[in-house]
Amino acid sequence: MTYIMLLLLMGMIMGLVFVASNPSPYFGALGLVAVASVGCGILVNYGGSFLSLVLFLIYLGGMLVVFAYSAALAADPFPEGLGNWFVKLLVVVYMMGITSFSFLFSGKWHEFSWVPVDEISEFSVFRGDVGGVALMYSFGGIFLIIGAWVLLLALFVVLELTRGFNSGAFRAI
Amino acid sequence: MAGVGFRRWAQALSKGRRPGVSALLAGCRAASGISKDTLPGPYPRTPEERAAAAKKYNLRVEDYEPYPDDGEGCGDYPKLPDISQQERDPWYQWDHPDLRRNWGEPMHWDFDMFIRNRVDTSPSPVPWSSMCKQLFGFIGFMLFMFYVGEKFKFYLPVAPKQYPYNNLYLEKGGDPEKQPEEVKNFEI
Amino acid sequence: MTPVHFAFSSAFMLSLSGLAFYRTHLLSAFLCLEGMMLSLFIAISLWALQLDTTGFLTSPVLLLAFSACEASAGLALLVATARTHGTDRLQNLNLFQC
Amino acid sequence: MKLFYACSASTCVVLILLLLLYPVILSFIRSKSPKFEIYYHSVIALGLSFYISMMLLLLSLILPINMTVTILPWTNTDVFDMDISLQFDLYSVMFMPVALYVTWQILEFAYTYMHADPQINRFFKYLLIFMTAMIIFVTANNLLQLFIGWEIMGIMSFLLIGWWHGRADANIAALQAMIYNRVGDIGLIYAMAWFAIIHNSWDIQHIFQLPQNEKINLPLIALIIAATGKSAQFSLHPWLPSAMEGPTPVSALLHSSTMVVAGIFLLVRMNPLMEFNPTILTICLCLGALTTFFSALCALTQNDIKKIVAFSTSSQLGLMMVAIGLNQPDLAFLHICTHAFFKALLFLCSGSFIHSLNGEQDIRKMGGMLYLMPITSSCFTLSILSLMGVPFMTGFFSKDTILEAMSASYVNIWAITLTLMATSFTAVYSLRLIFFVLMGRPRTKPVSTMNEHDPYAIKPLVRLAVASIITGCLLVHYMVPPKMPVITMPPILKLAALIVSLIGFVIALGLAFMANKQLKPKPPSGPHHFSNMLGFFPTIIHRFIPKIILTMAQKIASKMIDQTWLKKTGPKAASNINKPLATTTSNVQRGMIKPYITLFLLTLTIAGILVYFTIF
Amino acid sequence: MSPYTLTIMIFGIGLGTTITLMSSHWLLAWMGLEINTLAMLPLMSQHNHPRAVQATTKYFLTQATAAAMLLFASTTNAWITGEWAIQQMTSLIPLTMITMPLTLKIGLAPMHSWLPEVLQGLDLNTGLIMSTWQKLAPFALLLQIQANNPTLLITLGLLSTLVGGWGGMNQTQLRKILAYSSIAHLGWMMLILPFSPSLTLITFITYIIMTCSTFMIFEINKATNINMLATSWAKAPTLTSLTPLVLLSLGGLPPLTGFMPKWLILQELTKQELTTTATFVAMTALLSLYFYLRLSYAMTLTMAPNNLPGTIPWRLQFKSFSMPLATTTMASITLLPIMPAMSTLLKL
Repeated sequence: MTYIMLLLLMGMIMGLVFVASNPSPYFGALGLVAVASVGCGILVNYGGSFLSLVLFLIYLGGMLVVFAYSAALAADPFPEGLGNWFVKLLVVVYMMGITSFSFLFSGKWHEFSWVPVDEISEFSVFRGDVGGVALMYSFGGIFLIIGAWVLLLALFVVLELTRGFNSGAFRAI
Repeated sequence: MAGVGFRRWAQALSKGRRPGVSALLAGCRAASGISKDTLPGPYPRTPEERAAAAKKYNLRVEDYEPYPDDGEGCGDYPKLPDISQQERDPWYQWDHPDLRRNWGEPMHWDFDMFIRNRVDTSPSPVPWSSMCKQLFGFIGFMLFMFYVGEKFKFYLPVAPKQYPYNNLYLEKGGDPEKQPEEVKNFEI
Repeated sequence: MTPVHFAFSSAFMLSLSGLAFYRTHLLSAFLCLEGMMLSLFIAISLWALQLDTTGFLTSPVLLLAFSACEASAGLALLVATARTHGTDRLQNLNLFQC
Repeated sequence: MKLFYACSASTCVVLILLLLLYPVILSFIRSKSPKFEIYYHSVIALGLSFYISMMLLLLSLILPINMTVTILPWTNTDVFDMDISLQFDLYSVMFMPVALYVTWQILEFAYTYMHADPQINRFFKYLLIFMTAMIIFVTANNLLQLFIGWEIMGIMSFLLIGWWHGRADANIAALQAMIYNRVGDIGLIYAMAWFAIIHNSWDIQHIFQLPQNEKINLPLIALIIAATGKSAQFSLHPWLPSAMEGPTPVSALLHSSTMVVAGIFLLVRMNPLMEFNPTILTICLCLGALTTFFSALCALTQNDIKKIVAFSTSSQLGLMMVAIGLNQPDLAFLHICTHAFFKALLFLCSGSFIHSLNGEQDIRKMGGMLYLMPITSSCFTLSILSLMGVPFMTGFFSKDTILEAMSASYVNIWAITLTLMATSFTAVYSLRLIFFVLMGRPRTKPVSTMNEHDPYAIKPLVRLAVASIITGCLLVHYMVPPKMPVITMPPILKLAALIVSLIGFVIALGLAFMANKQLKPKPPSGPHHFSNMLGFFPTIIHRFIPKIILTMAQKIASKMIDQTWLKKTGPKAASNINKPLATTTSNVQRGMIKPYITLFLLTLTIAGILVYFTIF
Repeated sequence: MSPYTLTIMIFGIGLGTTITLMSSHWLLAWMGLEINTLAMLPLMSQHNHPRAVQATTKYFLTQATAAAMLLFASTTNAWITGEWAIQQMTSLIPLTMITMPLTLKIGLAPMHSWLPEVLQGLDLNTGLIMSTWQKLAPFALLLQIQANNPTLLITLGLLSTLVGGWGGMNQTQLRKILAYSSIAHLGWMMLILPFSPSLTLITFITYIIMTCSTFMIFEINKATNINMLATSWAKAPTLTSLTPLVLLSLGGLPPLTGFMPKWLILQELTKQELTTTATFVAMTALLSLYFYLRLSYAMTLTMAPNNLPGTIPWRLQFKSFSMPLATTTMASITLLPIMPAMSTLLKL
């Protein structure tokens, strides 16, 4: 368990190192996909399987499709992946930075172990996260409204931003 | 400097051309300080430069003498004699009677110092050193005499001195047996 | 500092520095932003899960919603930028030097 | 009874002030007034004020009380109270009628003298404002009040000397008066500051009651400097003869009878402070003696009639200063009062002569006035006799008393010698005046426009002449001397003043007759130059000091400090420092997004590191 | 932009700020900020020209980064102390971390660099919202954080006043100048924040009033750079004579309103025995004063060469609603006398 968890955490960090070290958007999106899936694994390990499902669905199913589409929009004729020396350099630099910081902040990590807490499963059919998220529909009504509203707002925002192609555009898509 | 300003003014007025007015305005602008085009030029070294500078300041070449080139920033400004306006002829028809000067006449570098209610350099009937000697001699003599007078003060008694104890009868060697005559002193 | 804490902190800071230091494409910047939001999502979920405050578990979902909004707005801006500037390269966004 | 006195006295003063200011205010209200309106109002106002002040005088003779009346508080702070308060003692109560009387006569006379002036209304307004200031000054019981009066007098003097401001000489004279008086003002301000700091009060009576210490010499010397400036004592005297550039009524009023005595009056007021201070008294004595001698010396060879009279004024002021130095302020004050009458008369008569001779001021070009203007000449003679101290004229009572007090005191022998010499000089130049102006044949230009038909010109002279004869006697009898006068003295001392005057008179008579003889012409000698050029004092001082100051101003203040250092450290430095920084700041803005977040991250890192290391 | 969308967006801006203002929980505060930013974007790019879009992008990036950082800091705080409430921040590192994004959001030096450029891309109305209303939410959060680090805030404040002064000196663009003036003012607020939050609030209120009037004046004159100000005498003569006063009030000259906060701040700093800081910051106010004076000079003391039709506009009626302008202008000139009342009210 501990090893898997550590591996997953490492994987998250590595993935973000890759995203941060400025590859082309294609590879960046790929890195983000990797991080998202690693994140799902972390959440599952922690006992948040529903949240992990949500994350997986939204990130992989929803957003990354859009991102991939956008990456196609902003296509790079010569995509820079890990093969590029600059990206490699940045990866090395970031890795070194992370390592040094881990020395600074680490303390007794070798004694650490993870146990999924999961106390509620004793009393409940659902895992705790399912019940918790479901609270949004009862006690968190206001949050629900705000969330819904902000999604609506985002719709308008997007429309408003991408409308008006006939005014001041260099190129029309 | 204001001298150049005056000249510009005079030129502008005499010619009555339009650029003259703008030159006049440029002269007015210099009120806050010396503007660039009215600054004195560099110190003249060759005779030609001297002649040019003299012409620039409306002077004859033989009258023109710049300030010594000691880095005080006077440049080619002419060193005019230190003569105050009191000395100038009050009856001459000056262009500017208050200042007793003519248009286009170069200004003294310390012009402010020699206007009529400041330093007067006009000659006096008695030479300066003699004046100083006499005045300070007089004051010194007076002070000395006051000092002397303070040492030896003036006093004229109007009555004989009076002493206590019956005019110091005993102390002056009077006869202690005899009763001295009563002396009445003023109470002080 | 626990390993999880360290992991999501460094993940966040990595994304931030990725956003800050060298960017060619606007889209990469948005990707980094997404990376930041992802690490935040994980952080908040793990906090709630670790402390077993199940009531707090709504917040990661809300966060996800908001980050989705943000991402969509960002992509819309990307589109708008591509329209007005012809490209999404960040070097082109330099109209305000004076 | 006291309350009654206080009320009536302050009412009188307020009435006088209101009356004097009434014509001034009138001219503010009415935009255009007829030409002589202010004049009529002024004369009436002055006359009424004189009678009111006489009432006050009578009141104080009935009830001889020294009183301080606080009218209303001015500023009351925790540490420093100041009230508007008036002082009614012998000095103020007696000086007011004298000054008002003299002013009244001079104003009436000024009508003849100034009637051609287009700004005559303003002239009278100035005179009235001056008189108001004088009343404020005389009655003040508060140093600030006193200072206000003092300053207004100074300003009015400036304005009136420069009355004919089209003439450069008048302007220069006005400037001189202003500058010399400012030196004196610095003294007064210093003294005020000292009293405010040390004694915490500006109330004069209060200051007197406080314990004195050694340091009191400082403010007293400052007061002497103030008096020196205002009363034209030696070293600050040159403005007084120059002030004769003003119109003659101004000279008569301000520069002989009233304003110039303000300095002496200040010392008289402050006398309780210096009563037991021999150093200060000696300084006063020596200063006075030097002034009286020097001025008399200068008067000997002058040819301008007004200059002679001006120097005689200066000389008499020196004599008053001597009286202060003798610790006899009452005698000084008596001399102030008597001097006002005969000196005003002297000026008015000379003004009359000058006016009649079309502005001729040189006594060598006068002569024979006795036949041409008999009344004026008689008044002139009377005033000169009074000035010389001829027995039982007005001047005698004060001048002779001062000299007696002097010779009976234990004082500086040289001061006495100088004063006696000055007294004989007085006789000399007085005789010179009479001889050249009144006697002999007329040396004027043939056009003679003079007449004595104008009552406005004659009446004031006659009134002042009467006053010059009788007031001395009156004043001496009504003034109760608080200080012990000299009772007995040997005849030689009693007659000393008369004797020296007589000697001077006789010598001068001989010399004057010699002037008519055709002797071998000789170039003027050194002493003649010394006397004629006012001891070279104005020449040297007025050239030397401005030259030094202006050279230093040019070289140090303007060239070195302003144009070089201040410019370098001020504007130039500011722009030099800020320009690169401003450039850098705006150069950060390249229009790129990267710096925004990079700067943010950097700041965050630095702050985080700093905080981290301060915690751990 | 259609009025309906405009309504929704303005409602969104208002809602976002309101949520932030009323929240005591970091997450809710963050949500408010996000809504606010999102709703602001269409307003900014409503003209669709490249500059507007670019400004929008820049604004979005900085604000999103700041919001993420804010949430990250509060999450860290929660991981360390288990506390989400805004007013219960105690741990120092999260405090520092949370101050930074907030200062980035309001545009304090050295995180200021987005503000002038973003403002330059907007029209004056949006710019007005940007430099007043948009600062409100982060500012409220800053005010609510207890136990601020004084050294950090003073450093940031001093830097901001300096940068605000120096940056504005070199500018001819009015919106950039106003951005720098905003930076300098915020510097003053940060300077006094650790000692007297009520004073910060006073400063903020006066800043808003003065900035409103300035923006509206420029809007009426349709002026976006200094040269365009020179023709304002032909457009609104009365306003032309009032504008220098408003500008000098921004500069903090007595007896105008702008003097009040500066006066109180200097006094408070002196009371805290920070005389050196007070002197320094007073000196830096001179830098800002320089460009305000330059604006006043260009506006009132110079006269642009004008052809005859150019002198007409003052005859035409203003279509704009001038009540807010009149109110704020008067308030930014004459409010100094009510200073005691204001300070008393805010200290209650």
